[in-house]
Formats: sequence, structure tokens, C-alpha cells
Amino acid sequence: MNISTSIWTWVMAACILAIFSFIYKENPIYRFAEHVFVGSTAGHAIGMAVGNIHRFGWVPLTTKNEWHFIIPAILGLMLYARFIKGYTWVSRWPIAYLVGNGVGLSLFTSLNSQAILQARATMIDLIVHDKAGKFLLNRTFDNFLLVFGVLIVLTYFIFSIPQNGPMRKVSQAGRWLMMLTFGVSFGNVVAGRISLLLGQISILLTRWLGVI
Amino acid sequence: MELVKGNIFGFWAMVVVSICVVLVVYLTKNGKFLVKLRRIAGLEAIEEAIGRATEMGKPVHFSPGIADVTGDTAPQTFAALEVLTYVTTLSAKYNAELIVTIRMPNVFPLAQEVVRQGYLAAGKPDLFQEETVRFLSSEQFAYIAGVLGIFTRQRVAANLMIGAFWAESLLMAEGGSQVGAIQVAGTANMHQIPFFVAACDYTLIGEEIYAGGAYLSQDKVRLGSIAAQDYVKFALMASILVGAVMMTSGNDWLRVLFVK
Amino acid sequence: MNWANKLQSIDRRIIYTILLIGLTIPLIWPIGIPLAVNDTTRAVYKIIEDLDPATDVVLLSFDYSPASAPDIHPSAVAIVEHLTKRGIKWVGVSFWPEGPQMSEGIMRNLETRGLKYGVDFIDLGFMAGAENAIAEFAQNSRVITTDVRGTHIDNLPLMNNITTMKDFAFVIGISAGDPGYNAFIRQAVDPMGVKFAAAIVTVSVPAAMPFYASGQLRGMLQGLRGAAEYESLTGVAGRGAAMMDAQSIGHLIIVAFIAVGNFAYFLSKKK
Amino acid sequence: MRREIPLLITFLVGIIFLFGPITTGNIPVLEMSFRQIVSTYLSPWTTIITAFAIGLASINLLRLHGSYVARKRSGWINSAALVISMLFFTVARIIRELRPTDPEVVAFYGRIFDNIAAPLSGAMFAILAFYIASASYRAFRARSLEASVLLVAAIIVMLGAAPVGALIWDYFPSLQRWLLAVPNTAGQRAIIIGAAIGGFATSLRILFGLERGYLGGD
Repeated sequence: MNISTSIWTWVMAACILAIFSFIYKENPIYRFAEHVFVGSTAGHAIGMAVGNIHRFGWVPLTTKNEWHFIIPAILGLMLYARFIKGYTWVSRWPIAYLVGNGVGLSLFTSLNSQAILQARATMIDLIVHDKAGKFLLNRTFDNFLLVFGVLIVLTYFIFSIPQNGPMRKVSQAGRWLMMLTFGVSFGNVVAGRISLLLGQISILLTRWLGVI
Repeated sequence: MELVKGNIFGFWAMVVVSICVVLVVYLTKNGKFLVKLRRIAGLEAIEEAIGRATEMGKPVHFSPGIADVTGDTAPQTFAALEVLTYVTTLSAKYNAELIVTIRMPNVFPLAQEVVRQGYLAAGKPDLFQEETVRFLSSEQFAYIAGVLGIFTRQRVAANLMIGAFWAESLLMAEGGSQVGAIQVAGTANMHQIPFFVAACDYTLIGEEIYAGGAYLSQDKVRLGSIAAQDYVKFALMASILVGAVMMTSGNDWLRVLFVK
Repeated sequence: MNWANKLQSIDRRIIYTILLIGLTIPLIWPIGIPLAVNDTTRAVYKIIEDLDPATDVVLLSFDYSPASAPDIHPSAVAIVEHLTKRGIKWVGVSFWPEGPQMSEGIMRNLETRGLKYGVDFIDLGFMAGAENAIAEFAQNSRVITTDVRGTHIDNLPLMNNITTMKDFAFVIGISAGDPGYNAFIRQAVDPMGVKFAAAIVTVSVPAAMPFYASGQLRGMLQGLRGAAEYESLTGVAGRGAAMMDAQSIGHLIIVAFIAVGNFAYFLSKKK
Repeated sequence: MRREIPLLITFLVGIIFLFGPITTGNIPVLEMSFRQIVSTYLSPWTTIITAFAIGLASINLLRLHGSYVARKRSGWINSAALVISMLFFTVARIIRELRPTDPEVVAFYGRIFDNIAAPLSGAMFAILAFYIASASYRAFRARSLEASVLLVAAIIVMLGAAPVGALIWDYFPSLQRWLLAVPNTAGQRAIIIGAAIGGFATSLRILFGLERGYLGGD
């Protein structure tokens, strides 16, 4: 055992333990750590924001005469108009800009990468043979499951047609397949979550307590 | 100016789909087309949750997810804000205390606007306080630390989480469950849905969050949009089937077309 | 309350305590459970094995932060070790503000072993703008004009033949969330045909699987396990393998609790 | 006008961002491509506007906790800690931003960030391991057929993913890989496709000004 003598390591360990104490019960130590956490990261973000304005706006504006950077500065300041009674509408311009950015960026990509290309990836051989022409039962089964699995789950997401009769059965099967998917995802994630905790425990064991 | 290779089919598909959506929306808006949505249990549970919080005299918490409005997950945030409109209206109706927590600074003014307008429309502008919509921190886990603190200290009785969530999904859902809140959650972030399914009372799966705004408001534009989405799905389902059959018979024309 | 009911509602603190103890012990005294390698991991290894150290430059995108580091940093280290072993040069970049801090540690370690910054590897640092930035960097990889150490890219021979992301022989996104591998697929793989693989936090693996199956991802390291597998392929031992033991115990504890809960549930139903 | 201009801004910005990645070559008359407009103007502008929005949101945080401190509300000490740490980190980070090459400044900021903010963040994230244990214990009961499917799939994958699974039963890892590669891919793919269409339609309504809730009233 080789306990750290650095004050900063102790601060670090205290921070980790203060957060961990929450799993036992909400308590004054956690409450304090929580507030410091929110405050410090908010401060960090504000500092970064000032840095971004300086680096990406102010410097090009003043040294390279890129006057167009006045536009986002004005739009940014317009956000604060919501504090002036009667001028709240002014703050909608920058909001409209940000919304336009998100909408424009997501529109094509969501349809193309996530819908069209995923649909394309499902256009696969329903009857699989190997190179020598031998019929492969297990791959054929897998591919059937892939293609029809996608179709039945999509049926669950039909909203504007009443789900009764055979449609209801298909959509119910879709739900089961989704539950299977969720089980798989959940089980698969456990490993990752445990490794995060392992990371924290090993930080405490190595840097603070010096056990390993 | 020309389209980059690999995007040509996608682009024209987008144009066709857009025209289809706008057309169906137009027809629905003018009453030429009637859309009735199937029941979505998770959305109906929202009223139950707010009602219960009111009975207990405890607050309702709403989170619109942690995504920004400028990235590719922006649509989920927009869907969340549509649901938030409804949640605000219900909170005003029942006089329930509403707490909206925000992670993304860009979402903050939008959420504030939605809630303020919601209370105004319900004739109760005084219910809107500085505390109603709270920015916590743009750091993901600091946001969660703050939310968990609010859960335990204010004894939140209903926890509604709609939008794009990542690792915090289970922290919030399990935290909510530990204070005994009734929970309705929904996200289109595939890998987080299982946690909501496991830890919440009701879960909106994927596209269901986009149906939320239409379902709750019965607004004709949104209803038309949902119907159009169904047609697009049918078209894709048909193309998957045709494409697979063509591939089986050794013809990859459709598969190649899709990446033109 | 009878014991079947009690076992159905064990206090969560008991679960937490057992889990904590179960994870700590194997960390101090490892067990050494053997490990099989996934195809997705082997695919990345194979691509790097086939690169030409004389001409090929690899791009590594460090898109994670200290919070997710335990699950993914070992993968970054394992990949860099493989590149180093093969003498392949690489360029680092980040679309997460904390990314450069992560790559800095790796580079410092390489420097202490005699490799040279600027010759064997460079880091372009953080580029703000999330997915926008990835799109921009994909189309114009010279958009970042100076590296983290303040050198102009025109003076960095590693960047000589690079104009777009397509000029990198192989691109690996080490990605813990958003923006991450998804954005690379949308902005670089689909429109430009960039050869791309990713190291992904375990939680994102199921969601990324379809992209591996469709070929949009050429390979994938699955969280900490991926790192451990990669270490076994390259033969360079790191922290990954050591932590897998504790992970096994953690899984067993969780499965045991689920089993106990269900067993008690059936008993109480029978009654 | 109060409504039309924002709608126009959203539409124009949206169209440019939409065309940016998928077109090449100059737009007639402008002598510039969509891509260049995005990378030279719009993307950096977004970064700057976002930076201003952080200030706006922080005012809310500061006002709220400032008033708790002023009114000496219960727990005001914590609010004071929040305000102080926020101001301290703001100043420290600004100095760090403005003097990025001063090694002392960089080292100091690294020390406070790595030993306060980073461990708090890492610890919060790590709590997930505990929560995943309690959530799976509580939720994974074979109460119905649907719940049983979830339960069985989760257990197989959990055992298949950890090296110990192979020691218990040889087939756990391959069963896990099959579940991940086939049924899981099918289910995920369908959910992704559905959600993508929903997201597309939502964005489209906003682009065309059919959805304007976010703009509020007048």
C-alpha cells in the first residue's frame, strides 16, 4: 500500500467518493459535490464560449478583416432581447438560425443514411448458396429473418391504420422482435457500464491508495 | 453545380418524399383527407402521470433530452418540444408544478418560449417562473447530477423524458424509479430504448416520439405528416421486398440504384 | 413477508455492495479467464496489417472524454500500438473538446520511447462544430491550418499528400457518442467512400452492428473487450485484458441477482 | 414581419446546410459552392451564436442560485458553492483560452479540471454500473411473454459478452454473436428506419414553416 501524498489526488478521490455516496442515499456531501459539479462545468463552458468567440470571431474579424463575423455577433446579442419587455420577438431570429442549421443538417442525412441505405442493406439474397452452388440452410434462415424481421417491426410503426386482424398479429410479432432486440442491447451494454466503474475503482486503487 | 455521386438517388428520393409529405399535409389540413391514429399507450400515460403528481401535490419533471438543435439529432429535440407544449397545457389545467431541466444552451430559449406560451395560452401566465425552465450544465453528467438532486430533494412524482438521450437515460430512469415517480420516456436513440423499457412505466419507441405532437394535439398538419410517414414506410417496405426478391434472382439493379 | 417475497425485493444497496466487492477483488488479484476474438476486431487488425508503412497515413479521430475513457481509451492505445509496431504514420484529430487531452497522453508515451512527433505522428487538435466540422474536415482536411503544437500544416510532411479525408489510407473513429462514428458514416463514408472503422463504447455496439453488416463500417472494436481482443492479436499486453476478469465477475453477479429474483417470483406464484 | 423573417431565416439556412454536403461546384452568379458557404460562413457563425446562448442559459442558473443565496433559502450554502465554482472556473478558463501557450496557465487549469470536474463526471458515469444492476434485477422478471423474451435475450448476451460465458457453456459466445448479428440487426434496422422517417418529416415541417411552435406567439 502506497497512499498518495498529493493534495490534488485527495481532492480527486473525494470527488469520486462524494458522487458514489449518492447510491446509498442523497446526503449533504453529495449535494455539495453536485452543486460544485454543475457550477464548475458551467463555468468551464462559459470560458470555452468566450474562447470560441475570441478565436473564431474576434481574431478573424480584427486581423483578417472578415467583417461578416459581425452578423453572428449581432444574432448572438439578439438572444438577450428576451430580457427586454416587448422585444422578445427579436430573440427569435438567432433561434430561427440555429433551428435552420439543425433542420438542414438532419434532413437529407436522416432520410439517406438512416432510411434509404438501411433499406438497401436489407435487400439481400433470400436463398443463399455457397460458391460451389451448395444450398446453405442456416444463412438462408438468417437472411429470411433479417428481411422479414425488418418488415414486421416496421409494421408496428404504422400509425394511421387501425391495427386489427392480421395487421395486429404482425405488429405484435414486431413487438416481440423489438423486445428481443432490447434484451440483446441491454445485455450487451452491461459490459461497457461495468468497465466504466472498473475504471473509477482502478483510479482509486492505483493513484490514491496505491494498492495495485 | 451538381450533386455529389452517391447522393443522386437519395436527393431525388428526398424531393419525391417531400412533395408527398407536403401534399398529404395539405389535403389533411383542408379536410379532404381524414387521419385517425392508432392508440399509443405511452402518450396517454402522460396525462395519468401529471394527474397523479397533482393529487400528491408534487412536481412534474420534463426533460427534452440532451441533444442540441444544431446537430443531426435535432428532430428529436423538436419532437420533445411538441410534447412539452402539451405537458405545459396539462400542468396549467391541473395547476401542477412543472420543472423543465435543460442541458443544451441552445435549447434553453426554445423551451422557455414553449412553456411561457403554453401557460399564456392556458390563461395562467403567472405559473411561469424563472424556476420553471432550468438550465443546469452543458456537461452531460453534471446535468444528470443536477437532475438527480432535483428528483430527490423535490420528491418529483412524475418524470417525463422525451428526446435524444445517451448514457444518462438509465441514470435518470433508475433515479426516478428510486423516488417512486411514475415515468414516461421516449427516444429515437436506439441503444437507449432498452433502459427506458426496463426502468420506466411507459416507453415511446423510436418513431413514436415523432407521432407524439400529432397524437396529443390532433393538429391536422401533424396528423397529415404522420399519414405521409406511413406511406413512405410502405414504399420502403415494398422496395425492401422487391429488392430482396431481385437479389435472389441475381439482379442487383435496385440495390445499385439506391446508392447512385 | 415470507422469504420468497423478500428475495423479490432485495434492497438495492445490498446489490451495490456485493457488486463493488466483486469488482474490486479481481482487480487486485486477477484470475486470467481466456478470451475469444470477434470478427469485427479482426477486420480492423487485418486492414492495418495490409497497409503500406512507406506511403499510407492513417487518421485517428479522438472523439471521447475522460468520462468514457475507461471503456474506450484502451482501444485507442491498442490501435496506436499496432500502428507503431508496423511503422505506420498517423494523424490525430478531435471533434470533442476533451479529445486532444486524450491523444496527448498517448503521444507523450510514444515520445518517451523514441518516436518523433511530426515524423511518426501529429495531432491536429480539436475542431469545433460537431457534425458540421466532420463534414468540413472530410471535404477539406487542410481546414485546420496548425497542429496542437503550433506548427503550420504546410511544414508538416505527414500532411503533404492530404487534401481530403479520402487521402488517408484508413480512418478510425474512436467514438464515445455524438458526434461520432455515425457522423463519419454520413459525412465521409457515404458521400466520399472513405475507408472507415471505429472503436466504439460498448453501449453503442448493437446500434453500430447494422453499419458493420452493411459495410459502412469496415471493422469495429467493441468497447473494453475490443481492446483486450486487439491486445491479444497484436501481442502487446495492456490494461484491457486485466480488467476483463473483473467484468466477468460483474456479469455473473448481475445474472445471479436476476436469477434469484425470478426464482423467488416463480415460487411465490406457485403458492 | 415578426413571424415571416424567422421563418425565412430557418428556410434559407436550412437549404444551405442541406445542399452543403451533397453538391459540388459553384452556385451560378455567386461564384461559390454551398459547401464553401457552409464552411466559411454558416458553420463558424453557429459556433459563435451557440457561444452567446451559453451566456444566456448561464444567466438563468446564476439568477436562480443567486436568489437562493440572497433569500438564505435552505441549502443556500450549496447554491453559494455553485456560484463561486462557476465564477472561478469561468475566469480560469477564460485565462486559459486567451493564453493557450503559457505553460503555467495550461498546467494550472489542467490540474483543477482533471481533479475536480473530470472525476465528478467519471464517477457519475460509473454509477451506471450500479444502476444497471439494480434495474435489471427489478425489471427482468418473467411476468409476461414479452418480458421473458427480453430477459432471456439479455442473459444470453450478458454471459456471451464476458469471457466467463464460454467457460459455462461453449455456445454462449456464438449464440450472443448470432443474436447481435441477425435478430438484433433486423429489429434495430427497422427502428432506425422508422425513426429516420419521423425525424425527416419533423424537419421538413419546420423547414417549410408548417411547424412554428418554437417561434412562440407575438
